[in-house]
Amino acid sequence: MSAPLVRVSFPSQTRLLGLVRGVVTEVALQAGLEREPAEQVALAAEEAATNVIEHAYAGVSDGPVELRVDITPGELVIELLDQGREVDPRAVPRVDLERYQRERRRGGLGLHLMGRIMDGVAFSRREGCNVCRLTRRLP
Amino acid sequence: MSAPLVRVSFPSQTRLLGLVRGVVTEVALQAGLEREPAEQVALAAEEAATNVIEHAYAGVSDGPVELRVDITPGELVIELLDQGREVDPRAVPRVDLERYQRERRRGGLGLHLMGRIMDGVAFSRREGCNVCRLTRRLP
Amino acid sequence: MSELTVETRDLEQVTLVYPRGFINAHTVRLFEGELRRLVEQRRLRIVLNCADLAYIASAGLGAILGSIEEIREQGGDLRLSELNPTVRGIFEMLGFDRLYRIYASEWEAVSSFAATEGGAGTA
Amino acid sequence: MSELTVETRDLEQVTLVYPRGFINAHTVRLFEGELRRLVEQRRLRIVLNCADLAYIASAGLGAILGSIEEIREQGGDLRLSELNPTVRGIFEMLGFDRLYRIYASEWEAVSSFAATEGGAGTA
Ligand SMILES: Nc1ncnc2c1ncn2[C@@H]1O[C@H](COP(=O)(O)OP(=O)(O)O)[C@@H](O)[C@H]1O
Ligand SMILES: Nc1ncnc2c1ncn2[C@@H]1O[C@H](COP(=O)(O)OP(=O)(O)O)[C@@H](O)[C@H]1O
Repeated sequence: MSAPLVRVSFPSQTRLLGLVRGVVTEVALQAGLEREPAEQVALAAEEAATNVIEHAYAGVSDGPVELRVDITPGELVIELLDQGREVDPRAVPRVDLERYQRERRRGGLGLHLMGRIMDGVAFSRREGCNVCRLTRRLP
Repeated sequence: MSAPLVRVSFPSQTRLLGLVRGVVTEVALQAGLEREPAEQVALAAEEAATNVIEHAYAGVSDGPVELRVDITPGELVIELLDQGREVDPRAVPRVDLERYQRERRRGGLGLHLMGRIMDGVAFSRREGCNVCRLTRRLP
Repeated sequence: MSELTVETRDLEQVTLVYPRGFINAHTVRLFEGELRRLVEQRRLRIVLNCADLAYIASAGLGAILGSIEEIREQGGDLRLSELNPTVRGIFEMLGFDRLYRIYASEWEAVSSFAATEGGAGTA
Repeated sequence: MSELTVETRDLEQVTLVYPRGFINAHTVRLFEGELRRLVEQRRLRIVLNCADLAYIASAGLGAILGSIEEIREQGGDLRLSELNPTVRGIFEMLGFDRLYRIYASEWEAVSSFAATEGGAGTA
């Protein structure tokens, strides 16, 4: 993603999650998604941003976060970049809802949702940043 | 505005005006404005962005635009930056609605609205960019 | 996604116009085109029902201003109903409430044309 | 601006909970606190009326999951009503519709407790 359509920079504060949601909804609608899928994609982006704030930056309220949204011919591409703690996506647990409930566990739902909503969810490192890349095929 | 809370980069396309509106509404609400004034401030920002797209970049659809929104102790500060045609704000006309209607003129309403909604509207040049700075006192 | 749709409906001598969505620089051409079409068809008693108009930017206000004189010169008028608080606020901010008749309900706006026999002129 | 408010109201043996706004990582503590308070007060027949819930992120879903077992162990249940399509879609995506009883109306959700005498267990 060299020059994405829209780029938003903001600090790692949960009060700005609504902003992520709003931006992604708007661009998803422009990309041709209907209202409901657009809102789902926005939720996936919000989950990714939440993880950046809560895990990569755990506790820090001024960590720089960048949201990039692009419309390519066949896909909506959303990237979240941060300079926080390095993520090992393989360490990320899978969810078993029934067990989850029984054992009163918390967490894991966000990634699960992202996986259900998006066609692609990929974590990588790029120039010292964590990159979470979400893709959704366009109609 | 050295490091604004939120920074959004996008190309000079009117289809992205809704994005400007959404971002500014969200931050204005976070700044403590009620829904209606927040939406008015968002309209003022949209008018400024519209002018950048239609006048500074007249016709160009990939001119870089940057929206910056910041919450300072007493003020909400919104800036729009572009690298388009230089603006001479003194050349900008005042509106007389009755005459306007009689003479079937168009234009001038946007700046008029910006002036009614915001506490401050200022145009300047900064590092080769046009800067439109809108401020609104916070409650 | 449709950012703006504009339906029209004739009720007796009055044409109801229903913009749904928002009118800004991006969508104003559609709105303006509808107004122009009504003027060409001499459907000049117009009620703009704004119940589903989320917001209107200066481009939309300019489109209204730009057609009103022609409508009134030909004996018609454009009146408004059911503005939401944000849209109403914008109208008042620009003094549009002095230039246009604004009604709480569509019914009142439609009836107002019967009361004034054609309805030219401001309120 | 209030991003989330949570009102509760008792109706016979049932406690109605009305989240208004959205539940995400930013607002979840308030919601979680309300659920915890109900459990402490042993108000365990809970209907979460989602009519004014604009959306719920995983943090909110986690808060529901995190309290349900305790509620059910003590003979109560948490049931839901009036989910908007987006919220309903999220629930279904996670299989929450298999774990929780979801009703179209508040009335049906409330009555369901009378029908099952206490109402422990999933649907
Ligand atoms: N961006 C991230 N940086 C570091 N760790 C992460 C990140 N995203 C997810 N994780 C890890 O994966 C786990 C599951 O994430 P998620 O499904 O979103 O649930 P939750 O955030 O509620 O725990 C987290 O608890 C965390 O340990
Ligand atoms: N960012 C800008 N760059 C160049 N010219 C501008 C800019 N903003 C406003 N102007 C000038 O001021 C005039 C009035 O602007 P405005 O009140 O927004 O109405 P409109 O854009 O509908 O003409 C414009 O027609 C234009 O000539």
